[in-house]
Amino acid sequence: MNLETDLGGIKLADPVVMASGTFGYGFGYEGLIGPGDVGAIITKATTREPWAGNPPPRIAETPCGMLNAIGLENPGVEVFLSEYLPRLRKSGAVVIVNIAGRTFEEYVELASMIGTAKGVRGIELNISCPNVDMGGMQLGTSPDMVYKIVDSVKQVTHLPVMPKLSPNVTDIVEIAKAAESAGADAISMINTVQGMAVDIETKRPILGNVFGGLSGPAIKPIALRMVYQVYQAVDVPILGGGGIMSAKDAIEFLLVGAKAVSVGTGTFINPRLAMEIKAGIEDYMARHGHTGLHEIIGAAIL
Amino acid sequence: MNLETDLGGIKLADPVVMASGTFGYGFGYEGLIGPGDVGAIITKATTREPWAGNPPPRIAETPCGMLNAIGLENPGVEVFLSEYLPRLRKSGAVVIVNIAGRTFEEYVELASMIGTAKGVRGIELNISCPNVDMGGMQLGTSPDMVYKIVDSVKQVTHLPVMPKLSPNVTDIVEIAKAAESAGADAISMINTVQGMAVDIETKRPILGNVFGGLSGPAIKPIALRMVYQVYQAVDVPILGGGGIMSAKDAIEFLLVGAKAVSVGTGTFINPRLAMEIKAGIEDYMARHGHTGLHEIIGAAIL
Amino acid sequence: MFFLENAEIIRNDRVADGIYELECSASEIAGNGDPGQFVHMEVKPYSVESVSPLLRRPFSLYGVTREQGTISILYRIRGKGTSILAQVKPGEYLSVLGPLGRGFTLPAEGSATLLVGGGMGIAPLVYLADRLVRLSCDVNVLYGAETASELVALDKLQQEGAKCHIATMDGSRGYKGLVTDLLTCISEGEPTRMSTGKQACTDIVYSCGPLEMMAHVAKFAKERGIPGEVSLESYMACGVGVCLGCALRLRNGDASYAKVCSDGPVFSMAEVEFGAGEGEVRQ
Amino acid sequence: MFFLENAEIIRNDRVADGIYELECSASEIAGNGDPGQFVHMEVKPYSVESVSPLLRRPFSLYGVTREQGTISILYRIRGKGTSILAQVKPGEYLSVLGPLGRGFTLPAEGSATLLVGGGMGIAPLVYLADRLVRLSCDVNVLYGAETASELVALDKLQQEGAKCHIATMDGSRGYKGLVTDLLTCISEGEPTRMSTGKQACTDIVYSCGPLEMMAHVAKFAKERGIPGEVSLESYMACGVGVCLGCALRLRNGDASYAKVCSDGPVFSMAEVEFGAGEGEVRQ
Ligand SMILES: Cc1cc2nc3c(=O)[nH]c(=O)nc-3n(C[C@H](O)[C@H](O)[C@H](O)COP(=O)(O)OP(=O)(O)OC[C@H]3O[C@@H](n4cnc5c(N)ncnc54)[C@H](O)[C@@H]3O)c2cc1C
Ligand SMILES: Cc1cc2nc3c(=O)[nH]c(=O)nc-3n(C[C@H](O)[C@H](O)[C@H](O)COP(=O)(O)OP(=O)(O)OC[C@H]3O[C@@H](n4cnc5c(N)ncnc54)[C@H](O)[C@@H]3O)c2cc1C
Ligand SMILES: Cc1cc2nc3c(=O)[nH]c(=O)nc-3n(C[C@H](O)[C@H](O)[C@H](O)COP(=O)(O)O)c2cc1C
Ligand SMILES: Cc1cc2nc3c(=O)[nH]c(=O)nc-3n(C[C@H](O)[C@H](O)[C@H](O)COP(=O)(O)O)c2cc1C
Ligand code: FES
Ligand code: FES
Repeated sequence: MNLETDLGGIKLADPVVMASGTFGYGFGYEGLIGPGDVGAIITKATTREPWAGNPPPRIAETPCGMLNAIGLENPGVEVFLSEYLPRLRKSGAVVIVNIAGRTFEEYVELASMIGTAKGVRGIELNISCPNVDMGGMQLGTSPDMVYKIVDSVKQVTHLPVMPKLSPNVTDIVEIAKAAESAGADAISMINTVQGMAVDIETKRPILGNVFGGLSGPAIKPIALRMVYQVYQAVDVPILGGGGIMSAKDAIEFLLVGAKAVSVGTGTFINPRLAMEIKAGIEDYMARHGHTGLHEIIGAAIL
Repeated sequence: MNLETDLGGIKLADPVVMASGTFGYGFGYEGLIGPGDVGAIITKATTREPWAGNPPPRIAETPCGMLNAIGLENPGVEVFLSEYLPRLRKSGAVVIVNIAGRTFEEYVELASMIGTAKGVRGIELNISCPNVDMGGMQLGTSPDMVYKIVDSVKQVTHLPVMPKLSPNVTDIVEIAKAAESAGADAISMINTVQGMAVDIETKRPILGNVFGGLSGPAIKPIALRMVYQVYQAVDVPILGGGGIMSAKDAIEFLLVGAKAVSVGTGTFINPRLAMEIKAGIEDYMARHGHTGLHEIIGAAIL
Repeated sequence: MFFLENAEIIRNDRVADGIYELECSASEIAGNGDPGQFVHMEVKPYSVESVSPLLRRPFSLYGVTREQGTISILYRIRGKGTSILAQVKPGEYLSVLGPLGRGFTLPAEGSATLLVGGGMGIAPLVYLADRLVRLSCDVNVLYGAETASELVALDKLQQEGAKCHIATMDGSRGYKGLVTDLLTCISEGEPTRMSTGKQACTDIVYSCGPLEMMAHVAKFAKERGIPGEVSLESYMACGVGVCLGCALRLRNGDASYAKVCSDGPVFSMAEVEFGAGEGEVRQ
Repeated sequence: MFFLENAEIIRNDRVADGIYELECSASEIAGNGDPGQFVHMEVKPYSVESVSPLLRRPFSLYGVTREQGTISILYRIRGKGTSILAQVKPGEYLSVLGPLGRGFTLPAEGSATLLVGGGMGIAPLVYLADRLVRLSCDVNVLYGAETASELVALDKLQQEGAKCHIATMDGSRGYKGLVTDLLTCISEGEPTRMSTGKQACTDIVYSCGPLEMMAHVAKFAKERGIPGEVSLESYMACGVGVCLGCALRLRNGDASYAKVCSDGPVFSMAEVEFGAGEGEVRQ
């Protein structure tokens, strides 16, 4: 059975990818699952300078979901390149680096710094984090800006560039098309859906940041719908995810057109989920008589 | 204890409202709960002519939520006025009529027909149903069109007019402001979030219509966030809902600024939910020493 | 008229691999439920508040004991809801809404009736058979299952006084093959000697089970001019007719749909469009 | 080094109103868990797949039996997760991730130690006391609860050989009032005769419980120059340091936050900013 797939030039031995921000820099679950055990790992968002992130509480559970308002806490690209990347490189993992910035210039600078680093196979452009004041959501919600940022980043790197789309938009297809026409090699979707939670006893929002990003099974129907829509509208490959908790969920994303799937929140509940999903996809393919992933990718599109 | 509230001229004895499409025309749960037992009832969407609705399956369960793609099946306004409204009128219930159309003209015609009918206390403009090809979602996602439709409807009726906003937009505040400036008396939010479900065995979308509207607890964090945002931006009262399954959920909506709350999917699980919510709000207010709803409405806004 | 009862679970026994019989006290439903009607059950663990699975699950009335105020259902584990339901213990409580829907039309006393059930589709027919026997009808049941151990309702049917004719796919009991093959045997006078030739001596046929099975039964009945009814399934949200989620396109319907929950779940065989893929299969 | 174990529940007993003690087999965690570390437990009913409640729940190690390979936790029902957990029956399985976090720093053999615990905060201190007694330390525990029946860990502490000093809010056992009032008694030589004057004869203080309580203990320790540690809480998603969800601003921290799950849950009292409202209260 062949589980190989390709995200716009990023070759994966299997289609299960660790989503940004939910697997740190690859070694947080050592002993249970490592970066070499999965199709690829997307690192926690890296910014030009260190970011402190949002005040706590940063997490709230919601029905079949969770809100997070981490606020892109990270030590900055220099620490990433000197401390985290070398170890990842040694592991032989397929590493995709998620980058975020407050300005175009930051994205461009980050992309060129990362493009020359050894051991990186692709760049995921986080243009959709809803938790940052500047850049962040505003950026990912306008087709023009998405075009501009993808285009600028493409000019400074030879690495495959994969913008990660925000679901908090009226028309996801329009955004995806803008990304494609700017030369995006693949599209990653979806990031979290903006939400909030309230504590009725304290009469206060639960999150320190008031708003946070909703992830987990609750958003799966929304993510599936958006992948379905975008698959019909663009030709570049899609990394699909949002609420994947089982092989069944992952297969749903493949069927609506994702060439690979991302597992985020699910890892918190079952650290070995990504590996179990890979095995579950194999079982499914065997049961249905498929030998290659292309036989199921997009098969449910009417 | 005073549970009275006011939705832009629609006076309610208590803030719990039955959401459109989930309580039929008020008498489906006879013996358990009737239209007079709640603050108000919003009837199933009524259109100018009868609509057949979408092909089945129309329902799919999702994690902590459900998708529906009813497609606004209804017998048309004439049947509504002659068969359903008289009985509702007799019950003494506060009746708000949800209307939907494919064109501006249909909305205007519906609003004027309903405005002259006895026993209707307000009109909810369904400009957000994601399941209809024309009108439907496209309409509710453009501020200009929202302005135009609210404005046109206001010109033909003296009844309070309450547009129901779609959450499937980049900027809900912009839409709410357009509605307010066009003279909306209140704002109802949120309608369902567009999603889909896939059957991996048949490799087909589950819903006959492919896409459907997600409702239930899964969407509560999204709905709360939107009510919070809109409350800060407009002065007209908000009917808030999406995923309310308990008094606690309802209170969360009040705390982020809703003047009344709508119960939809929750009724399917617990037909008497609306009445239990009313009692639960009373308990909460007693426990926190509140005597009027205004003391809690918007109290969690920072 | 239906009721919302907080029903205490009395028994919830595994009666075959993956098949359970649940009995609970629900006196109003027991006092009012007719064959073919169903209950819409909350499915949650430990009587603890839960929003997953979210919706109620519909199950046909399998048995009713009016004196004791109890009802029972027969169900097969299919997904998350029924998996959880199978773990519920006696003494716990579940909210039950019912009796819902339009049940079977009962024939005149003393009629000759034929009931054709496959798999879990036997459930409503068992309660129906009970009622038919009380109406002094002649009750012949064609009962199909994968294998003998899944013929879980057989004892109950026989106790009620129904004549049972068995088909199993693996031949472990009765005829080997489709239960609908027994129809032919019947019409050819073999092996059940219910009828001879094309003119079956049956006044009415009732059926519930996989769609293909019911389609076959409907064709059989139509060819012989026997009236019949089937019990259908559909995804359901409200179960009471307000959400329009359980839509079913009927054969001679106008542009509009029927509601399985309130116009059905029992429909006249003549009304149902079996080829259309509408309505769900109960296996 | 931590492990993911599918742990069989051995006991899950109600030990007071709303308070439970759960023991399960998890040999790797039992073999490696130190006092102050915690486990991150899946909470689901009937061992049936479930995504609600979604996240794991963190609980301190309350007891460990290395020989038998079992661990125990002590918990109070607070919300949905703990309500479901309280219903789990022996013989069922739950996935347990652990041991996680940084536990308490153990003192030199024979040290004089003071442990101050309130409510469920006693849990990690009970395991700590056990270890301290094995290190031949003098172990004094100030143990506070609402009422006598909630002093559920008292027997265990006494069996371990710790000297317990009790405070209950309703005076039903021991001193009537806040457990922190006992600190003053101690420093005044009454009633526990642990020390005389301002110089308490305690080498190190450990505390876990409501934030205000820990703040008070920290102030007490600081005034007397005694080193001390507290165990804190926070909402957690991953529990292992990858999600940055459990952020806590430390007193002398630079711009960045500490992670309660992996930099803690045990922190030096000197580091913690008690006024800041960060970290959750365990009551
Ligand atoms: C009127 C009626 C009477 C029924 N009577 C019986 C009975 O007596 N015994 C029995 O075993 N089953 C009966 N069913 C089917 C039963 O409702 C489903 O098997 C059950 O809801 C599956 O729930 P689940 O959570 O285990 O499955 P899920 O995990 O939800 O899904 C598994 C499959 O079950 C089906 N299903 C899920 N929800 C529904 C629903 N609300 N309505 C119909 N199908 C659904 C779908 O085809 C789905 O693919 C009846 C259904 C209806 C509509
Ligand atoms: C390191 C650590 C050790 C702990 N040890 C114990 C212990 O030994 N015994 C004990 O009874 N409790 C302990 N807790 C607290 C315990 O985790 C919460 O009481 C439990 O998660 C509540 O779950 P719930 O679903 O019942 O409550 P929910 O319905 O989720 O919420 C009820 C309240 O519990 C709190 N809470 C919910 N989730 C978490 C979470 N993930 N982390 C922290 N607080 C949360 C919130 O304040 C919330 O308001 C510990 C927490 C931490 C972080
Ligand atoms: C705690 C947490 C932190 C996250 N951090 C990032 C991030 O740094 N960059 C990013 O692009 N997405 C981030 N995400 C979004 C996830 O990568 C993923 O897109 C989203 O959670 C939806 O998938 P899921 O439902 O499988 O979690 C984060 C999500 C969570 C839950
Ligand atoms: C089955 C179903 C039918 C609905 N029909 C309508 C409708 O006709 N008009 C409308 O404005 N909203 C309709 N809605 C949306 C609800 O009124 C409500 O806005 C939405 O379901 C979110 O609330 P909830 O989570 O409480 O259900 C429908 C929802 C459901 C589930
Ligand atoms: S299930 Fe709601 S109308 Fe039938
Ligand atoms: S809970 Fe994830 S970093 Fe602490």
